[in-house]
Amino acid sequence: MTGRQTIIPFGPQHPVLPEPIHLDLVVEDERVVSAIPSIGYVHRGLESLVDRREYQDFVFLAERICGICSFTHSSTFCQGIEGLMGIQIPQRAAYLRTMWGEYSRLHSHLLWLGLFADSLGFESLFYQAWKIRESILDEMEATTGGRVIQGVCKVGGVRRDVANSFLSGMDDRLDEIEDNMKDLTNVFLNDYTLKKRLVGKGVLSKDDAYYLGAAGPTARGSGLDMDIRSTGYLAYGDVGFKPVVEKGGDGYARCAVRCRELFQSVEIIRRVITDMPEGDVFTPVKGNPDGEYFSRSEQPRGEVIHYLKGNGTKNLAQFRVRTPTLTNIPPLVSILAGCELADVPQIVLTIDPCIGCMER
Amino acid sequence: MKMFKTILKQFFHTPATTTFPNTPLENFEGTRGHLVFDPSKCTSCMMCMKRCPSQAITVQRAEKIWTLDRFRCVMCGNCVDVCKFDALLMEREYAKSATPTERGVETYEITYVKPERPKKETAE
Amino acid sequence: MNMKIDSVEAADVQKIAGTMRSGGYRLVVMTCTPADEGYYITYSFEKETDLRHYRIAVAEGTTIPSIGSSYGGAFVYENEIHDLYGFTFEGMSLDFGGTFIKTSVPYPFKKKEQPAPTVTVVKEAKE
Amino acid sequence: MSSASKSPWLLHYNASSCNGCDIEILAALTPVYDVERFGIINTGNPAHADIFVVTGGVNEQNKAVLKNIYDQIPEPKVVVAVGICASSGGVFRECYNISGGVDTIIPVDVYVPGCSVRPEALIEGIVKALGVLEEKRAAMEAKK
Amino acid sequence: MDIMFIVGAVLFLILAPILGGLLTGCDRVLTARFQSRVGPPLLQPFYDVAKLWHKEKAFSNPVEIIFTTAYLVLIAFSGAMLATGGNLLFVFFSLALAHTFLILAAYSANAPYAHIGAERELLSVMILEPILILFAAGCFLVTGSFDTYHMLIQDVPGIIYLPGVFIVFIAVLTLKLRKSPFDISTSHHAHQELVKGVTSSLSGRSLAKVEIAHWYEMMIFLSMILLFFAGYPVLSAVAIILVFLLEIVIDNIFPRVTWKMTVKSLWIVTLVFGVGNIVVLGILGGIV
Amino acid sequence: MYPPELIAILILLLVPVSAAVLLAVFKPDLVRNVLAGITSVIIIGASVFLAWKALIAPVSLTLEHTEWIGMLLFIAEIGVALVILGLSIKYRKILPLLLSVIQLILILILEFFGIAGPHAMTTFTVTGLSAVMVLIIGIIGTLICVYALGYMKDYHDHQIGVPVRKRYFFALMFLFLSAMFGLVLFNNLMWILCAWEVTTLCSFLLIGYSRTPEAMKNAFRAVWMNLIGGICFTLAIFFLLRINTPVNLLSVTDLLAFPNVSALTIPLAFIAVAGLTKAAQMPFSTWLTGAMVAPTPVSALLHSSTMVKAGVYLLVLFAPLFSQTWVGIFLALIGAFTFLATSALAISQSNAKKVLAYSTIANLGLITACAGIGTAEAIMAAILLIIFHAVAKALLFLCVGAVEHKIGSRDIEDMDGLLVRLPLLATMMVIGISGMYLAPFGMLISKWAALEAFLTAPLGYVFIAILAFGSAFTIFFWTKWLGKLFMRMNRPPAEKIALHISEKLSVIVMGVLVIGCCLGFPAIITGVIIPYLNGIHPYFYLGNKGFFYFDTLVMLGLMAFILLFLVIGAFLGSREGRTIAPYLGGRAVDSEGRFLGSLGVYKEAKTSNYYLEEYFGEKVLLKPSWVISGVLIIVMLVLGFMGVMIWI
Repeated sequence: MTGRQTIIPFGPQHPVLPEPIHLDLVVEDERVVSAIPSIGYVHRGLESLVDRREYQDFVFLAERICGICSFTHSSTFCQGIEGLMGIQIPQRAAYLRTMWGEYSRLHSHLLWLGLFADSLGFESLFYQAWKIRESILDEMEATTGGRVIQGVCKVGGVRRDVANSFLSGMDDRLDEIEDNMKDLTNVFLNDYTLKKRLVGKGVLSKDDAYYLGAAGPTARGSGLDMDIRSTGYLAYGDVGFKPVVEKGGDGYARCAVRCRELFQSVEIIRRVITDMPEGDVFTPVKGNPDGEYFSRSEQPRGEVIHYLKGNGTKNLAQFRVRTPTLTNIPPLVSILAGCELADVPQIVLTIDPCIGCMER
Repeated sequence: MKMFKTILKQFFHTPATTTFPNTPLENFEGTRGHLVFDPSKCTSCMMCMKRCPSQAITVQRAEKIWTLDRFRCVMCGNCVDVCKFDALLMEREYAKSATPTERGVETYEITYVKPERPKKETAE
Repeated sequence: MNMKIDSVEAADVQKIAGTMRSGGYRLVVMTCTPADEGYYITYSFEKETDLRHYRIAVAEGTTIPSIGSSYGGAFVYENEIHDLYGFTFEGMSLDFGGTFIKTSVPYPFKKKEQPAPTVTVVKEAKE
Repeated sequence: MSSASKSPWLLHYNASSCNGCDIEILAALTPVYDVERFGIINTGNPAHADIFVVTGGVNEQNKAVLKNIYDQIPEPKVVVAVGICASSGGVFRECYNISGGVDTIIPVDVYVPGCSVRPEALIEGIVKALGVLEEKRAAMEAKK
Repeated sequence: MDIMFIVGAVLFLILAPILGGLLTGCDRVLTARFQSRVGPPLLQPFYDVAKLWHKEKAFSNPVEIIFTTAYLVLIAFSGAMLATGGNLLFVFFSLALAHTFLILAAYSANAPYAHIGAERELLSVMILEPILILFAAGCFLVTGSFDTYHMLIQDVPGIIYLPGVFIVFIAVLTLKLRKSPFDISTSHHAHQELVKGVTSSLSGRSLAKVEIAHWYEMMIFLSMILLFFAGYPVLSAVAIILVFLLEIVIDNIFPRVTWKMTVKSLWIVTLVFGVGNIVVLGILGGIV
Repeated sequence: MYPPELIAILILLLVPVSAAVLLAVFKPDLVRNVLAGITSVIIIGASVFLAWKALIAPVSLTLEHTEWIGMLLFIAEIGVALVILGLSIKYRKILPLLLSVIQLILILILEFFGIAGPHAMTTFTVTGLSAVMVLIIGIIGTLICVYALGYMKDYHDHQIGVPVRKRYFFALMFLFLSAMFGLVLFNNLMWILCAWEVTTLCSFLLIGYSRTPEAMKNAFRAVWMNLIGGICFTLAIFFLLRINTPVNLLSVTDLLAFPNVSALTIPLAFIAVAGLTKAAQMPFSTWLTGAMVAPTPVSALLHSSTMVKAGVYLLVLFAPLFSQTWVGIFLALIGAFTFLATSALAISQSNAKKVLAYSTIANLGLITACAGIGTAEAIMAAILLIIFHAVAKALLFLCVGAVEHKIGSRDIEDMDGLLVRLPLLATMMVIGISGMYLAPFGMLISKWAALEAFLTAPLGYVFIAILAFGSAFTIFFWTKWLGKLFMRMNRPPAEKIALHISEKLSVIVMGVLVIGCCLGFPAIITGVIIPYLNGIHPYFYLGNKGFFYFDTLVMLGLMAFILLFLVIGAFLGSREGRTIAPYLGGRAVDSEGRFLGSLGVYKEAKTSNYYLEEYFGEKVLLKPSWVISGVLIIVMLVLGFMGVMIWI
């Protein structure tokens, strides 16, 4: 009966959404009949700035596509320019980028776990996750000088080196962080009530995930072995990377993927620190980029693609970003239909939406 | 239920909360807090203005004026990197907030005096 | 990483998408970029590590067949290209009607008389 | 200090920020910074809010939302523009979709610089905003 | 009516909000400590209400002023009745009426979030109703009267006869105090999917009234624990403190559940323990 | 000279019939209005007089030469059976046909081969219970007829295509009143059976008034279910006649005074079934919900406040007998179960009339439960329920009917903001709804009384548990309706159509009656119910019991005072302040209540109530309920045949 429908404008301003996205929720009782997203609240048009900033300075702008995945964006952009110009960055720089990339994955996943707990009304778990995240941010700040926007990547390498003495101290601090994370993920993965809320909610089948274009943990939660890190860019080839895959396809599986990736990231960081090669962190760059390049890397949220097109001047001719959240929107639309209103926040969050990324 | 252990642990530990703002926070070495300008070292080369990604810096070479809009500065430190004369520095302390009346552009008069070029002793 | 780009006809897009889909490829990205004449739209597909790019050259204002029937997730790219470049896609699985990315200038990346993208004149913040 | 400044409730809206400032606002709520020490609660509901925290520069779609939310907050209220984007448009000032800082749409009482804003800076800004809130309340009482 | 009763009622009307506010403050501090934070000052709830009281008069529908007033007055009235040893059943009916007014206040805003909050509040009233009636029936079976006064002057504490009802009572207290996992209609924290649920359209003074009413309500429900331990003041006090602590801990170790899970779990508990208790008591022929 | 009571009785029995004949003859609206108005005044006057007399002292009148009345009624009964038979043949309905044939045969057997008992029999008795019923029929019934005068005009304006047969309609309405008076005034079970059958016929014809296929289907369903009741009633008479005793068991007074209850279990079981069908208890509830296709005054008159009350009247009448048997316990269980099931079913309905129908069945279930338990407290609760339910429910039906004509829908979802759009009707509706379940209004007091009655009854804890959950459902569906009325509207107000004066009058009087009954409930208890109960249980003394405790009364008064104060406050209070838009996640609403949603489409920000269809829908609940209640009925009949008594 159409007379029994409630239409709820969910967002753009809503406590569950730190970022603006809008959903037109049509619910009956509390069952969602249809949920159509509407975006464009964060669209800035950043890609249009390439022709007024030099490609080297544009790194700082690329970094500000998103405040959470900032490091990956800057490194992907640098990687793209380096690809266009055929620059080989020093090994140490590659290792440092890998380390920071994994740190930013840690901070992003912890942030997500916190927000996810919050969306389930689990305040104390939210605080717990964010408390651990603060120690990750401390590591970031100590090594790069910025908490969430690191500003450390540079075409040709990185701007700052990290002292070896600091790196060796990092290992002990990682132990403590890992212990805390164990307590945290134990709750996420084993708590009875949380399981009740998560298992079987928002199921995305393997096929749907593949053909609707799911990326990152969303795809891996549905049993897809998809991770750009497997291609072995930066130092990932040296650390023996294997993607974390869960088969459930539901909210629990996606949560489990992220929980397990936390420990995987810690492992990678440990490997990178121990194997850190000595040497320069920066290769001087000469000339201007020309040609086309698809630069891909794995963000905490999935595969990000920077398309760069140079025309031999200091400014790029074209810059396009395809972010994991954008391609995770179609799966989101498909899993929202038929869910409970109370599950809408957690289902929206299971794809870990990063609207800032998505809309540039 | 699994949470019980964790919250119990929290309860018997001192809270993680800082005492800020009663005591200022210690920042890490190399934290980019705010930009400091040394008027006595600036040669008005304009590099900082050109390479600032957010156009927070303006240099008027003729008037010898260097201005910074703190409410545009992204603290990326690019200007510090490109400044060959060490006139710019990143301090660790964060920048202070302002009400509309307090808010303004920081203007500095460049006091740099081009040093007398040392006599070319080697020329002799 | 494969950067080889195959040029194809705009009318064949759906066929290619169909082949790719039945071949087990996933849609990675659709990119629109201005060319010397008109625009290129690049479709990238991937199966495991096999990345393939197909490119169509289209003139301004052309209507392009949508690949929504093969890839349900293509609508995000198609709507975006519609909103930013002004192309119309026929048969999108979810048509936002130009409200996917609402911009203050219509089709900001569309080529104008002067090649630079339109930029709103920013009022200088009060000093 | 009257009750107004002892119990400021926040409402946060991301106008078109990159997320950096938003997560730092959330970080300010978390154990290490714990702004609840000052009675600050993140309400998420305009009808309950006293302090409207906006991040990001204003774009086309957000204008109406910002105005709508601002109108729904009962007096006395204070608007805090957090981050350089909210203050002036920041790095995105020249983008075609950004029309400037928050003050182009609604009156701003306190600007907090930073990119992204550090939680300490945010707390400092909010404490400043409390002063403004106090003044506004006094003015409101006097009007009665 | 005894003069003592009137004194009791007046004392309740004055003391309940003060105690309730303090307890809420304790709750917030303790919760913060469980979350590794310092937390707000103890008197924070009072600051909040004082601030709300001085805010601008703004509403989405003017009738909400009268509805929230009615909610507050009737809750206070029920509390006063309870304090005078009045009729338990009538206390419950009066509470139900009070909640109806809160629900109507939420309905009257005609905003989706408030509306769903109202529906969920209604669900929680529905969940609560059976156990309250069973509680009253249990008291009747024990004392032969619905009057709390008779329950209080029992020689044997009521919990001996009504252990099942007590268990259910603690379970529904979580719902009543708007704590996780059963804070489906609104909660004291930023409530996620419903914004603030039933109170989301209330602001300023209306919200302050609802807040004070919550304090009253909390005191009403906590003081009902007395009925189970009547005649043993120390034991009662310990029980009340323990139950309150238990509720805070429960709040912190559970996520919120959906309304369906709330109804199912609480009604199963009610059916098993509540009805079971009453049936056993009924078969044994009551105590009278 | 006849005693004045007899004259009043005769007026009540004959005036409506004569009015019916006249109404069937005269066509002009004016004549009808005047005629109906005069008749109504006479009926109200007579019923008030009779009730007043009866409350002073129970009236008991014996007439001589009652044979010709009996004969007349017998002919009427045969006529009823024949009409149903004829219509069944015309519309090719097998089940009603079969049942009416059985019924006809049974009546004929009864008349010609029945063992005529001793004929020393009182003709009319007016006890407290019948006085209550007389007042309900006399006042509420006539008010509904008056309301119908205006309503039917609107009805035919709205229902294009339905043939206008107002003469037929009003004749049936008044005929029905006569039958109802007969039902509660006669003392002879044979005569009561006749009145019973006439009400069945009236109900059948009025449900099928519009002659649409749906209406006819539901009408036939109503008739076959009620025929089962009639047959059971007849069987009960058969079994009564077979009991060898010097007293005439067909006389209600004698039957009630009969000491050997264990011999009566079989007829009691049949009477119970008859009462259950008339009161539309599970599994017979569908006829009442189906009957909602009839014009609203019919629903109000027949299907909420009077005819269905005939069923429970019969049960309450025999409650003292039920109280000693297991038949009674099972009757009570069926009633309580019906209360639970239909309260739950009402949650899933959005059609206002259907909600009212289910709520009616639920309350009748509660009354049935009280009647089955049959203790003095239970009877008191039952009578209170009958009174309060009749007034509040009639008011609600009248409001829904009027609202339907004003806004063109009887869906609760369409009633949002009614308080702004139709202030008078909505206020009355609020009074009606509050009267149905909120403290300190009548129904709640009655429920309280029922609760106390259950607590002291055998197996009381079962009833308590059922009542506890049932009232939870009740709260749910009433409150969500109430909430709808208070919503803020951003829709254009309804068209300004003046309410017909007759509708306005009836609605307002009814509203006053609801409040009056609530305020006067202590008087009703002491003045009406206690004397009646003392007639049955001479030692019954209410005293300081529960809800009638002095302190509680004071509290109730205080509460009513607070409410009054709040209502005054609502009217006089300050409304200064700023109106802020409803919170829609930051979305702005335009003047028509719409916001710009996804895909660039404007959507209306609308809200709807919960209906919990997956738990309480008809599809889910009806069939299991039929099974359970069917089993309970069979067990009840078996227990009746076994003659099991309660030995507590």
